[in-house]
Amino acid sequence: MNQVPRSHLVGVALAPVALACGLLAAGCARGEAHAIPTGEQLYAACESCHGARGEGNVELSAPKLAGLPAWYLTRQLQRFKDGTRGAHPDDEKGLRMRAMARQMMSDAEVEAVVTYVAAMPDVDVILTLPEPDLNAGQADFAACAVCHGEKGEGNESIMAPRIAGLNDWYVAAQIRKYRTGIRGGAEGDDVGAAMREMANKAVAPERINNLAAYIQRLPG
Amino acid sequence: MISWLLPQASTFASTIDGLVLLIAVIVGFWLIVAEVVLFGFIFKFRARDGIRGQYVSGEDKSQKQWVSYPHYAVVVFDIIIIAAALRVWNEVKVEVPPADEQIRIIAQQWSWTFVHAGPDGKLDTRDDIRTVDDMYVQRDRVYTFELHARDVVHSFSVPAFRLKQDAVPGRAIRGWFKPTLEGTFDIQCAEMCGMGHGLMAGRVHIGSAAQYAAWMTNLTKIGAAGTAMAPTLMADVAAHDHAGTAGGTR
Amino acid sequence: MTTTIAATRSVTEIPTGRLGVWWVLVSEIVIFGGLIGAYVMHRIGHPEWAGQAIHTNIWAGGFNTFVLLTSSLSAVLAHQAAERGDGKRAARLLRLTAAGGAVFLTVKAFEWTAEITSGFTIGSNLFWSFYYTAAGLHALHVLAGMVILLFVAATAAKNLELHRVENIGIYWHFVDIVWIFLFPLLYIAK
Amino acid sequence: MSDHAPDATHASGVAKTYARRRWYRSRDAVTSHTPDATTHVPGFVKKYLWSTDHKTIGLQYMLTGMAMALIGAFAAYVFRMQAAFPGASVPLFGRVAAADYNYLVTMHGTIMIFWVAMPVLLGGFGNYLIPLMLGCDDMVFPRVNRLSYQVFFLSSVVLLASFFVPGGAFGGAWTAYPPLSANSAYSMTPFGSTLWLLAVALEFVAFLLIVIAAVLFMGSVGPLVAGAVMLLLDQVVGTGFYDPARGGDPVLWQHLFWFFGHPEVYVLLLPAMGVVAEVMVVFARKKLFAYRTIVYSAVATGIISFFVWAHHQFVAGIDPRMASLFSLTTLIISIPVAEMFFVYIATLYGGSIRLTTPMLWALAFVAEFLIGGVTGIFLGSAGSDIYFHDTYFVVAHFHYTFFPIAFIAGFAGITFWFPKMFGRMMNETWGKVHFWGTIIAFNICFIPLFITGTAGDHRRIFDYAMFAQLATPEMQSLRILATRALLVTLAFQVVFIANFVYSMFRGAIADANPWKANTLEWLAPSPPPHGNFATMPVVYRGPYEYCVPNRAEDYWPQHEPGGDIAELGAPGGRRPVQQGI
Repeated sequence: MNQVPRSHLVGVALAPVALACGLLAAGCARGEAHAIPTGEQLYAACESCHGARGEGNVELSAPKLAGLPAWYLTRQLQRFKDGTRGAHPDDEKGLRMRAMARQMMSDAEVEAVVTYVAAMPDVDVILTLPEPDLNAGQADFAACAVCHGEKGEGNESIMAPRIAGLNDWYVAAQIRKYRTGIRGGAEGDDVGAAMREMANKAVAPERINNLAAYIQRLPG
Repeated sequence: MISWLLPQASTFASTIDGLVLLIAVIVGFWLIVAEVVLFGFIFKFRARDGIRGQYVSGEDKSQKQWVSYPHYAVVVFDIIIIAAALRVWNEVKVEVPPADEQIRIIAQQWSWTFVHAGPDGKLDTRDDIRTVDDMYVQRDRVYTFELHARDVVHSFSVPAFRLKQDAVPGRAIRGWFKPTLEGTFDIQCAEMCGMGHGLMAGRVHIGSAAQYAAWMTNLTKIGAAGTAMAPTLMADVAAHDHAGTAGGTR
Repeated sequence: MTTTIAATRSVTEIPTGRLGVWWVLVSEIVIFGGLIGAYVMHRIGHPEWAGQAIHTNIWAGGFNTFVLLTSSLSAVLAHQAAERGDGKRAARLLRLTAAGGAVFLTVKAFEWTAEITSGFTIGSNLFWSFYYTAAGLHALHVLAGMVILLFVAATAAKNLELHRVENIGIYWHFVDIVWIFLFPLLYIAK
Repeated sequence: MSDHAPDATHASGVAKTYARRRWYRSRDAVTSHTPDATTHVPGFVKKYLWSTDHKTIGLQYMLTGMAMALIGAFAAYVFRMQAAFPGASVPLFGRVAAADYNYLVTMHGTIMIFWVAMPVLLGGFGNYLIPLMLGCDDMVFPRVNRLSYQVFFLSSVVLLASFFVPGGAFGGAWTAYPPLSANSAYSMTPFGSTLWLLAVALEFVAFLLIVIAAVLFMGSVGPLVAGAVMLLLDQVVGTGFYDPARGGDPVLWQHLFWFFGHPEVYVLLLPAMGVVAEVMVVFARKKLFAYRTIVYSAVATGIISFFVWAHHQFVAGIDPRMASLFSLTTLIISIPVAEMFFVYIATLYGGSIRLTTPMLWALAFVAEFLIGGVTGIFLGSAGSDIYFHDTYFVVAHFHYTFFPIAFIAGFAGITFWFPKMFGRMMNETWGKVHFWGTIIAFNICFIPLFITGTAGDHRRIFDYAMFAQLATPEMQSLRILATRALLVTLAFQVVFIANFVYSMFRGAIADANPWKANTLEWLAPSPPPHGNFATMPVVYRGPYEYCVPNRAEDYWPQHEPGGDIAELGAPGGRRPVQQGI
């Protein structure tokens, strides 16, 4: 059979060789210099649940992240990783987040993704708890305001995060988890222990939803 | 063969390794024979000038025997392998020896919860010790386990034990193992269970009787808050943990 | 489409149209077989479903069985008429068959409305899931069969394509037979 | 089904059947078969959207399959890069999150089996070659055949669309075990999992419509279609067929899936073995050894394949005593399959082997599939499967079966029938470059995976950093080796694509029978016109009469009139079978 002209064959031959070299080089480079991806790239790991704008997803029990301060996000990610948070056998949702937090492999990666999330503009979330009594919520909030501020704006110096505008269902679930020790009950979690005490004192179980609904409506 | 790559940490690890070696020897031998014949033929009967192919229909007995005899060999070796495989299967999965200790394993997205029976050796009592992702067992004791899944299908796999069992929601699946080696080994989830499947890591810690007792004492101390929780509070959390997702989760 | 390449050829001497219908039916049998098999396995494992099955309307189901069987008879008669080359009569009988299907679906609609308003929906229990899935899939086949029946009747009335009368008849008998399996399994077995 | 075209014509045998029926319209009487491509050239739309020519449809299936293979290969490239270099940003993709990894492995599996192996082997070769080899002018239901491709194309579009929906593509593995696949709170892909299921269901419908798809496929896929309906209702309506909390059973799906899934392997293996047999006899210039044995073995394989499915579920929580039974049937199926391979090797005996590109692929199929076959014994034996289940050993095992089935046999077929399909030869030199590059790199890619699997590496693990015993540098270097070999394998496919495209337009002109083969497709012109043959061929002897003694030519086409083989003094001169395949 006829042979194809040589000049064409050289071109045909060079293409895969070049591609192979390129891909191999890419592979080798990755093997050695392990550059830290950008926060945006890292956030791909969070996006499936917490949403592209950090708006959260109630169906997956993923709270909104937008509007949370960097120090708090860093602290929580690290606590999920080391088992201070989300490692209680009864914390079904926390156990999911615990595995997810492992995707941020190094402190540098945690920092990068937190910087990205902290820069997200706050978003409004829909209310999920039915018919709350906001006056009762406001009354109970007085105890919270001591640390978290009148408008729920938070206070970094005493490790009180901004809570204004958080999802109502999330706040309610967290208060319940604090009360039972599912959150804040781990050994050596001082801030958590303090919060447990407050959660037990500040609000009666049947009034938790009111408080949570009130907190979600805070301007921050 | 596998023991070169991974320690044998349970009684049936060496049994399974032995079966694998047996199969490897049998099929390895036949694979090599087949490949050698194949490549031999390709070389011997390569096209050469002036030599024409032979006309062999392969329908006559005298010709067919060349595939029939290897074929009988396949049958014989299949029987040997099946016999060995089922013997091992029975030992590991069918015949459960009397238990020294009990443990409950609960899989969920994407963590393992282990319920250790505690000092009284019985499950579902107040001294049960629950841990997440870390399982503590004692060397040379027969453990029977009860495997549950909270949400989707998971698979409890301890390569060092050569043990694997799927956890199916709605079923309590029983099995056993007897650790023979002290140390810490990986627990993996071996069934795709969603986003965090690759991150669903656990560890099994095997210790001597003294070590085990020390672990249990320590765990009881630090875990007291979590495990001694009042049942009403528990129900409250469970109900509201889902209530938060009301309308979302079916 | 103006191709002159053969569309009918068969070593089995069966006209390809009929061959095609049988091919469809065999695929349908394994699909319904899988569904019914799964249902029977579950049913054996859940004797308590009998308590759900008493809420089905046996009279409506029985009447529907009667209607379907009757419509199959008119499909057979239509085939006979087509054999004789009487397209007009075949078309009439096919329309009658389709009417039987319509009665079947109407009864089914009332039956389901009653059941759903009494709170037995597709999600309420696995028995009802099977009930609505299997009967619903069957009803879709009835509906599709009716459309094809009317289409075939329209051409048959002009004395064209009379071989199709037999083919749609075969399909209609199949739909009938599936129902004969579903009726006792879903309604009668207590 | 109203496939009866008003303008259809038919062959004489059928005409007789219809002649007995008076109502049959007279204008359907016998007309002669005239290839009409010579008389008019259809426009683009007519040719590619509505053509009922089995060759056009076959090529469309094949090219779609090849395009989907590129997507499947890209997925493999991305997740292998992640496995080798976890956390790194993969060129052309970016950083691979856990969810990305899952949907990539899911899509790789789904695409390669349902959108590559099936369309290329069944839709492509089956469609293109079977009418030609049987000496027919087209498939039996040309318009249904056309519809099947349209449905298949739609299914591909649906599948690809699922990449772009909110939540992303489905990531619950190609086996889609519920409750993970049934409930979006677990899978976190509310739209992806439904689109995935829809696409797969459409794909099944497409293949149910191609009448050539084996009875094997039809018998096995039905229950899965029923299962898919139930899964769809679970996803969309909220029924609980697979939800244990409401009386359902997740294992039911596993039974339905594997009842289909395992016969599926043989649905694909048998056409691949057919392609290899056709290529081998031509280039060994040799009659197929013990033809009947192959036929019986193939039938036996098909039947037994319905009784082995639960070997995928040894550790899935089924009754352990059932495992013994399925272990037995699984090893039994190795008997006919081994027999077929012995026969293939025996066929080479006494041949005159020409190592052309298609022949290299065919021989490689035998050599590589043997490895896939024997490693299957480890998995079919219940005792050792406890350890190997869901490890990379399984991955390596089925790639040693499916790569030969879908790609090695596929390349054998494409390089062999290319002159028939396009009327031009492919370049042999570059064909061999492609062959050696692919085969060597393929082995270097998967042998390390046998080792990592034996050391306990589980499948679908996004990052081994969590597992102390797997995160060792030795294991990682094996993973990196496999990934680099994969890159080389992929790079060499560029040679094939270039050779394919170049030869299509500029290759040497091929005559009707460039390989001097016996079967009927080589009688038709290259490429054959719509309608295939000028006159319908008459078959005089079996397809494998090569090197018949006392005959000048070393081949003897089936359609060539001539004496009895026994008269020519062939040893054991049994009368050959008087039919095609």
